[in-house]
Amino acid sequence: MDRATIRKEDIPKLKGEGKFFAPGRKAGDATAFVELVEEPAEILYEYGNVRVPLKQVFFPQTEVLCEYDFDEITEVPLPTESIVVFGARPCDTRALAQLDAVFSPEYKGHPDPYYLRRRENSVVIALACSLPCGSCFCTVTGGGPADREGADILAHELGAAEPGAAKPGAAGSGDTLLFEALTDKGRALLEAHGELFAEAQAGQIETAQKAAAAAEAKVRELNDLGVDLGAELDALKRNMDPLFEDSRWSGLTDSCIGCGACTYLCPTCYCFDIADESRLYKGRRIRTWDSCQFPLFTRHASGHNPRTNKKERLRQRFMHKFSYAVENNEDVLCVGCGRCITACPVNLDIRDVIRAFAKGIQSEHVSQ
Amino acid sequence: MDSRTEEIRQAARKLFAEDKIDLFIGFEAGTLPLRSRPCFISAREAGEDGAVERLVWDSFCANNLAAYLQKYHENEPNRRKPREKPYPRIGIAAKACDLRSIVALTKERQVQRDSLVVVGIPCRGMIDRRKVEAAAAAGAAADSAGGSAHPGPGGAPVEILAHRESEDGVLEVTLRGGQTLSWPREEVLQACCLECRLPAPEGADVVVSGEARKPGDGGYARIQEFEAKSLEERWEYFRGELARCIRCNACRQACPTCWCKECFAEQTDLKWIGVGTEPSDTMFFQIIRIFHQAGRCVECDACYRACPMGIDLRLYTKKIVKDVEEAFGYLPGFDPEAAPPLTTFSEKDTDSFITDPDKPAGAGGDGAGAGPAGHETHAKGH
Amino acid sequence: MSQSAPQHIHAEELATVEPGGDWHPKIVAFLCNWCSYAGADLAGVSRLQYGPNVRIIRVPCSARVNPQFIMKALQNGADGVLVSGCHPGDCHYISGNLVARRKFTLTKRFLEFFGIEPERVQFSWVSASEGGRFSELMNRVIADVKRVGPARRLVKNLP
Amino acid sequence: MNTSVSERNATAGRAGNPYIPYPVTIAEITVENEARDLKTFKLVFENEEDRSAFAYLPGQFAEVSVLGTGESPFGIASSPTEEDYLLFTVKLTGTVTAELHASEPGRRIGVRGPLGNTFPWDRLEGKDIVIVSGGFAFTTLRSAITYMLAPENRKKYGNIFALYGARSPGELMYKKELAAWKDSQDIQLHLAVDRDPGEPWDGKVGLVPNVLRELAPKAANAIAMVCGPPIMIRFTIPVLQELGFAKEDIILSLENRMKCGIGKCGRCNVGAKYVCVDGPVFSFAELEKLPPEY
Repeated sequence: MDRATIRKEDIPKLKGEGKFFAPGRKAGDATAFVELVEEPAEILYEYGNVRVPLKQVFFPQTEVLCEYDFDEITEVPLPTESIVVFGARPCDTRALAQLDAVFSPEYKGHPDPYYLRRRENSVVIALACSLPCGSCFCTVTGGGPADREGADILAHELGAAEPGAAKPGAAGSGDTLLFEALTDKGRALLEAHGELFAEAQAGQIETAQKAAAAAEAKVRELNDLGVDLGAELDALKRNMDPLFEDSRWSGLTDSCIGCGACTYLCPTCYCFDIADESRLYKGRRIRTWDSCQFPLFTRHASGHNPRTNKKERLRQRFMHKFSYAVENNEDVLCVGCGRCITACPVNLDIRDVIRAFAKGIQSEHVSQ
Repeated sequence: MDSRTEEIRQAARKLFAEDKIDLFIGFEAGTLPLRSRPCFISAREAGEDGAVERLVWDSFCANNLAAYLQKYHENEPNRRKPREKPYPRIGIAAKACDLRSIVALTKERQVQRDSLVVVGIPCRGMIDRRKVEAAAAAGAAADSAGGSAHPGPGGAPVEILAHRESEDGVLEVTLRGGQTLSWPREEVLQACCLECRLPAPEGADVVVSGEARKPGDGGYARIQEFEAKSLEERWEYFRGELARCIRCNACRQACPTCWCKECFAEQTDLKWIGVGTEPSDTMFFQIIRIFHQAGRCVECDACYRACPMGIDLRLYTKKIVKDVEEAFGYLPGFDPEAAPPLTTFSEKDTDSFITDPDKPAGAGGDGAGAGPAGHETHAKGH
Repeated sequence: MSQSAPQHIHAEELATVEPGGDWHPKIVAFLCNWCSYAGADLAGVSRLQYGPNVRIIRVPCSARVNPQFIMKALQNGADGVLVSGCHPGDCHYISGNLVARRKFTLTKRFLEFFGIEPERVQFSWVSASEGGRFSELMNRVIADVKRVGPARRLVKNLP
Repeated sequence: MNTSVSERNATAGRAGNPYIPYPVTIAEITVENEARDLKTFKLVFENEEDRSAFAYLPGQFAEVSVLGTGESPFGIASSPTEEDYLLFTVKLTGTVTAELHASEPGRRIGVRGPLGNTFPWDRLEGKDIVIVSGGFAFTTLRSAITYMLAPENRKKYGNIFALYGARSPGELMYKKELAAWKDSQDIQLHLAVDRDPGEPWDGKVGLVPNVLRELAPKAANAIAMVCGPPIMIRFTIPVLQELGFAKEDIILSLENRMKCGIGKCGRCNVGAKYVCVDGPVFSFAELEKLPPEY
């Protein structure tokens, strides 16, 4: 069974023995902060995207690596619980695929056991995006509102509103979802819960495909940045490196205040710190999210800092995403979710950076 | 757009033409609705077509631009030789709160006032985009029979595609789906603007025309209300808000008067707090961060606006402002001569918080600060 | 529960301790070198009785005490913090304690505003000749802290 | 460029988890200089299987882990031919190094590694070796020299020339080894101090690049390995080029702030290269192509 339909009310029943994550509202936030929460009763269907990206589930902000008492280490057992994620937007699952690559043993020779263990025990159900927002540019980075990468199952809302429909009231009003299993793990989940699913009708599949195509057209219309990064990896590789010395960086980064909102809320940013915290001789070693935007990130103990100012740090963020990752990973480390744009206190916009360099990236391509 | 946009552009043009500044910091149109963003124009760029024309002034110029100045006017106490290059001369479009921050920074020698040309803007208040989003969500829900609005990015309840401000003070927004809603701007202004007691900049070098809004009452009543709550309630509010903190430091970075070169949170020789999200660490950070603003905070709410998680700590910034004013009669204003309250003292300062074993009342109750709650706990103890 | 409050303890465990029962709070006292520390010394030399719960940290002047010290003590599991210096006007450095007084006025009010019990963090003035006052002060603080029970807020949860 | 970590299938940490250090004990602490801010720590593995899992070659580094304080990366100063222990020479700089310097023999600490690439041992075979070093960056070169001078290895390499400079005679490390090498026919060791030391001194006087120019080792069929402070490197490379060394034949070792040491945490990158896995050893030709962020 590769394609099947399920009623929205049955979604919580997909929860296995372990944890279940779905978009929800975190209590007490007047500004509609949405997080993937463990409470399956209140799944949120109407959301542009959740504020905190999916990486949080597999790469939590704080992870205990080990505990110690004086000089005796106690390893913290690797996570064993199974995880089902429902309702991640395809941009977030695409980001997950990129994190998979970084944390895999093939990347630079070592595995990251914490992340990998959680991923092994997880089934990720993406929910195709029918409601792209003004800051969405997934199509520019090689993804799309119904992208399949990184997900085990791609779900479509049947009867969701056409993007930009005159009447917003219809958004997500359908109570049936179409599931497309993309991996063996996805198929296994469908089979394990066979009683919840009905066979998909050809009409339903067509509806889903139409909605996906319409959403994609919508994103392209909203954000045509003059370049298709995903399609031009070779050009990127050749043309980003010389941009390191480009004089425009300082202008593009003048307004940066040096916080880490963009990187912490980025679904693909994975840099971390390792620190000990203890009382007397007893404590734990943790790893936490860290940000290349902080001066301390690269400062040597001697005081020397390879990246002393915010221009260099911001350039690092963009070069990592659009150049270094392409070289190391064969992919752009950006999925176009737009979180860094909306989260930035000074509205520093990654799209401006892409637009500014689009010509330089593309020139070779165009001349061919 | 505010009619004063053109005046600001002219002021900038004139300053560049007369070679009085090397850089102008103002606002330009943002890339998102309900946003304008900081804009930097160098003397070199100013000659180019359309450079100065980027400058705008509207109800979304909320960022406190004073936060950028320290970088240019670095105070170098350990410098042995005199500075070779003079400090860059900077023109800055400043609301009253920006200017108050500039004054605070000047007093602490973080900004060279002589090298600044302040273009003061009598402030009509800035619009709170979170208020607008909430109002739009409510409006959309009430309007469309039975349906709900198209949600926005990052958890916003509604997606606003465009906004328009009329000269007579009405904000109109267009939602995805074509619906339009409008409010008198007074209804969607930031709380800090509604409560602002000093909306007119004093001591600016150039002042653009127009009346500032009527001064507000400072909003201390909100603090008194919170003080009246039980310790438990106050703690729960704090704990609840900070549960969302991701330690991105946006609050600190956006704050114009958080100028330490090395934040206590990042000192490594003596590690004050951990790097993770353990609640006591985030609490420690915020308590001390806000405490460090005693006598500096001008309640511009930059920290609140900057928070990507929507954590609301405005009560605490106001509390520290209120306590400083009540205890020491100091409000960070426009007077560059007024000594910051924690750099000085008076022999008449209060001793009311002191535990005096010779007096029976005892135990820590500083009635002035804790309000009834302090006594309440005390009573509970018996 | 042992004689002294445990160094690392979870909030739930603490809640099981009966306030005012067998539990002995741990109190950190920052004492200025010139007055309060000498006062504590005099209390000892005079064999005045006060609770054994106090860990004294000597500082050159009460103005040396940064609110971060107080926060750090609470984070590390102190049930109470006392800061004491010379009486106003008697500062060895002329005005250190007067500057400190402003800082402490705000600290005291601010911490209470967050929801930290007023008994937890206290400030006082004790001179070098006031051994009796010091022992009374300590007993007062210990009694206050015992009344509000073990610290839970701001204590860092560590293994 | 060299033997990559993955090829040799290193596990880096206990139980296959690269973040968990192997337990080791400080067996001996040697103060290396007059300023007493350089100490060499001799570490002994507690478990035999850890010792054999920790298979390394000169040029690599490891994360030394002091529980409660943290971890710091240090170049391995011992050679794999010294089978029973690891050596790390540590300069007193930050919190971890302070804790190490305050330690006594017998303290149990941790080590994660071996990490990073090695000196290009395949390429070095059959070549003359020119070693240029200044200050305490000599550590991994001590490892390299010890490795090459081991009887089973010596015949693989041609002439070995080593120049090692420091501010003053008291700042030269590894006094015992230096004395042995001075008497050895297998290596031409030259020592230098920056200024006239005002005490009996039979070595050279002058800055390392100048002494190197004066000694002028032959570049033909030779590879140079250079470790030292950035300022020394900057002035040494032109001298080597004058002497005829090609950019590919000048081998350098970088350091950057590190946390994980296994290419994940993202902070030690220089362009697309990570010092912790793609380095720390780079040729000058490789470095020239990278942005100057180190």
